[in-house]
Amino acid sequence: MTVTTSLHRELGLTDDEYDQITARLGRDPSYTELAMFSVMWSEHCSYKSSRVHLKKLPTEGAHILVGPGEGAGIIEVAPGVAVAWKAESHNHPSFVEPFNGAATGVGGIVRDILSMGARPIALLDPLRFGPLDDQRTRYLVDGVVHGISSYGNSIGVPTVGGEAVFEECYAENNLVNVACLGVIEDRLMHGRAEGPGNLAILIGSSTGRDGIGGASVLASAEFDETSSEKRPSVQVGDPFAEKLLIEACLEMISAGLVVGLQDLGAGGISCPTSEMTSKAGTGMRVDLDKVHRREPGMEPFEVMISESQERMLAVVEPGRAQEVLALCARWGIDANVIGEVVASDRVEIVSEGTVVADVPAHALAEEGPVYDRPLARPPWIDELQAAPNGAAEPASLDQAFGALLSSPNIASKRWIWEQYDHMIFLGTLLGPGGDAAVIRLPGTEVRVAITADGPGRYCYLDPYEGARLAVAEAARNVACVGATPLAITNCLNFGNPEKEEVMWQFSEVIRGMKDACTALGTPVTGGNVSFYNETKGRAIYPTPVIGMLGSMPGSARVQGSAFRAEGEAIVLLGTTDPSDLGGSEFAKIVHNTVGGTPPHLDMQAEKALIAFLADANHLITSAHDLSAGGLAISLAESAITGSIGFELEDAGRDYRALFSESPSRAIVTCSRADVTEVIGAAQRAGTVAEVIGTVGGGSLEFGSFSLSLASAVDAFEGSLPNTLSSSIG
Amino acid sequence: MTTQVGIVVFPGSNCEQDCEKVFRDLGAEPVMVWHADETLPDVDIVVLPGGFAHGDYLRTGALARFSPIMAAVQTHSRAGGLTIGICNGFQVLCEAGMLPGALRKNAGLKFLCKWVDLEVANPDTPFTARTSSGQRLRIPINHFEGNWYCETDVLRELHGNGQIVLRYADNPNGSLDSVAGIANRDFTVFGLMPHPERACEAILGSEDGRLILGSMLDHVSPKVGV
Amino acid sequence: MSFIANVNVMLKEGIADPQGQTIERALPALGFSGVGDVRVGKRIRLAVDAADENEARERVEQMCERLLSNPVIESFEVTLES
Amino acid sequence: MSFIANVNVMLKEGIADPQGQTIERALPALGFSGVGDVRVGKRIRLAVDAADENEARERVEQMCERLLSNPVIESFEVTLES
Ligand SMILES: Nc1ncnc2c1ncn2[C@@H]1O[C@H](COP(=O)(O)OP(=O)(O)O)[C@@H](O)[C@H]1O
Ligand SMILES: [Mg+2]
Repeated sequence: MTVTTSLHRELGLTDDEYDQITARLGRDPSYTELAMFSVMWSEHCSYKSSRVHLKKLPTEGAHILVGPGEGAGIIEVAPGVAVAWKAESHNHPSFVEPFNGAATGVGGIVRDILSMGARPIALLDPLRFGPLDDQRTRYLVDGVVHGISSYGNSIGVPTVGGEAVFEECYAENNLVNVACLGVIEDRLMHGRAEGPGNLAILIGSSTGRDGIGGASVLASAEFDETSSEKRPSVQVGDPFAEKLLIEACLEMISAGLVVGLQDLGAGGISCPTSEMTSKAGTGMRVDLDKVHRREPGMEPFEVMISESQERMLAVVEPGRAQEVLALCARWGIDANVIGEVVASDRVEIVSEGTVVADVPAHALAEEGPVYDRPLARPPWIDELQAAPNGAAEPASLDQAFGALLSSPNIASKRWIWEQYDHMIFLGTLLGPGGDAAVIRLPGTEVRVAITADGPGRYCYLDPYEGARLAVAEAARNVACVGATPLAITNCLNFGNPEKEEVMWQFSEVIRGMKDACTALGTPVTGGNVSFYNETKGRAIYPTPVIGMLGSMPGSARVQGSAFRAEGEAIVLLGTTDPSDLGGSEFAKIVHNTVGGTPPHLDMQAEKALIAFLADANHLITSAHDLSAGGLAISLAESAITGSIGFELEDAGRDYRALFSESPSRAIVTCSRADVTEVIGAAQRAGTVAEVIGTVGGGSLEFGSFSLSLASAVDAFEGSLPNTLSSSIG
Repeated sequence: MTTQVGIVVFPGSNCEQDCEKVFRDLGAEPVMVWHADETLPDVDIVVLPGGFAHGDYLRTGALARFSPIMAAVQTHSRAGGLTIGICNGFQVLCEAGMLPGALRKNAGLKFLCKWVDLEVANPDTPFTARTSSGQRLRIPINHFEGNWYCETDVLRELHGNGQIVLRYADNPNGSLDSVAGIANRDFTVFGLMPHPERACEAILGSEDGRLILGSMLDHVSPKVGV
Repeated sequence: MSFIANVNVMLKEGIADPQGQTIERALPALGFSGVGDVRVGKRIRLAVDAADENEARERVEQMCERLLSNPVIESFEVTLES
Repeated sequence: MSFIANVNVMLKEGIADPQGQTIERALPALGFSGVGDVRVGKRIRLAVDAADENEARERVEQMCERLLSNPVIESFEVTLES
């Protein structure tokens, strides 16, 4: 079949990319081949706009066993104990169909982890939506949370934390990012099709027309009125099939039956058949008739790019194939030998006896276009940074405080995380509601901490500084609970990369992430880029979400953020710059202002604080970092979660000192007897420490104003339920 | 000879490893039992763990109760062996008719994973012997369908027989009469929505779950599980 | 021969239906007044082999009693397509 | 005057129905043979005020589009009882 030039455009390929394909093949591509190229060369699969920048990130470290490029990064968190850590985005599908979009997002990242031979044991779900006063937004929030809940709970992987941010720029482009932690149970797997003669076995759900051009097309073109036409490509998740897939794959891995394993995500069968062979320098012959299908009359190209969920491709020695098929049968999931690894370097697709595609694996998987897209610092940045930062004194301090405490970005996210099983595996030593989650790896005493942070507003004002602040806050959160920051994964959510200012934001974020990760010794082990988060020309804030992983000595005390005991001293660590209000929650909520420059980060101060938290771990009884809302909000959160009040000593504290968001700060508590030791530890670490108050009583006594604990709880806990319980599940 | 605990694994079960760990910590010897088996190994206690058997598709427990192993579980309890169904296991037991009533969607139409306080309504059972009447237990729930219901006359009968074993102190899901856990008439079968296995370690927030699982171990062999 | 059966499974009269109530409460806000008695149940469609319509209906009704509905809280009705 | 409407909401053709498929796969092992094409959807019953049947139908169809069904993945059919 010859291909009309208009067709490749419909498939999202440029004329130039089409010419590269013909050049690479030495002929016009067949329909099936063109479809395969269109998904494999899509932004989503090929990272064609981001590659040149991602290359700059630090990826090496003594404890990094596998860096970017595989299903997930692998980090050694204790001698002989390795975990998989990876984040994914499912932004566009979740906007089209929130429940299934979010559910299949969880399914996808879990299969990434599984493809490394790791058992998925924890999820984080960083979410971003528009303001909650909009009915459609409330519908999206409810659907997304319900989708994550029903999928994650059913497959038995706890969701132990995340983020929920509400800001105008996400109204038409919500962000649904999901990070997953896994633990290697028996042996590390690789997505490589080694050994000609080995068989390719497709495991899991049947292949249907649904999801054709799903993520790969949806996630690679800007939204517009025509998005509705893409709706049929919505995926319906099947958590039950995923659960069986997890157990069956882990069992066949530990039995040593698998040579190579990869998940099927965006790109469908085209992806593992080309990537696994390309990595191994082999080829594969695939008999499409062996792919079991959900509907009759599917075209070969449909089978090749269908993104039907809950499928994995395993490469198996011929002698072990029967065992694999029997094992899958016992778990009640379908498995079929669909192909064979061959010595050539080509992916050959046969359908009903005829070859419908014959393409060099490398061309599909590795030789996609790479764009060093033009970038330019937009002129509006200067005006924005010169604009007022919203630091003016509020008419009423306690009203300003109350407004902050109940603002959706700060208020308790309990309404969300109580819908998630966050306890299964009996390893959640610290769950949602604190600075980071602490997970005890199953069957061990090894503990890791995970958290996610992505201050989009800071990045909008200054993408370089914002990215540094994101990494620093994530590291700080992990340090607060008693862990040492080890490595990050990320989700980089941006607008249209074909726009110079978006590419500039992207390159600045990469630069900031690189500098911060290098300084903190936390390499990037992988991640995900989501472009085209833009509707009708309006892009989201540049939003890099940083997923930080930390390891924890078994001897270390797991520190919650809750105040514990009457009479304990509250110690503030770090330096407060009262002018650090640009992009703050105070400026946004009280003055509805987003302008100026974000707080400046002194990396030495950050490292000093992190060192102190490790050093003083046995001296302190709680720790909570200062972030959105500053000192006032962190004090309130620790009081509310601890169900006990506090009193500040210096009554005359300036409002800016209460709401400033200067980084590298935390509040810790300790017994009065230990105060001098704590101050000493701070000095040794090189950070400033000051006793600012005392835990106790039934009210929040700021000196300049006060509030009963009960009404603080109402404002903090009541906010989300009151707005969201109206919506329909 | 240590107490043998058979943990039934349905496709979609997901709390079986947690139950295995906890019963081992309590000094018992857990064995996994595949749902498709037709016979139970020689066990003193049968556990139907939490999870989403068959994906909870159609109705929670609706498909699982037809699993071949369920006949053997019936025989085991008729012979006086103890059976506990936790969360999804409770739902299976109700669907199988081994316990009265049915579990509906939570009144709030939301999945709920949270710590709750329970009140012991009947301490004189093999499942609560370590507790006292009215004692408060702190144990987490984790379900979407925990809203237990039965007809009025059945409820009256259950009260009369002391088959209502655990009640919620503050009803989280609309459950009739705040019922959190019930037993069959001869107290060999016990079903509850809360997860005692999640409350067996101080570092996880509570050890009250040991009072329930330990009571069962005491009952079958007084030596272990202390 | 094969028959298509449609099964409606509803909560019994008198058993509270939170799903229905939620919809009922949401409708006015969307501009739909004068709507009441909302009940939400399941609709199951399946193909069943049987010698004739009577046998088909019998088989499906058995399935409803044993599997598709829970008699404690649900009632069902079966219709066959010809 | 008030009308009783029954609404059937089913997944669109081509949209996967994992629930239906899982039930179908499980049936033989559970002792139910010769059953296929299982699809599971919603059945909604409600009372609606309207001047006449046409208006009643119109209003219910609007409700389906706005709230009762998810047009992205589901289709619906409305029948009125007289
Ligand atoms: N979408 C979510 N899912 C689960 N937990 C969440 C979600 N959003 C927020 N949380 C939890 O609420 C707490 C507060 O979140 P956040 O304010 O982002 O913490 P921080 O400011 O320390 O990064 C954290 O423990 C976080 O894990
Ligand atoms: Mg924090």
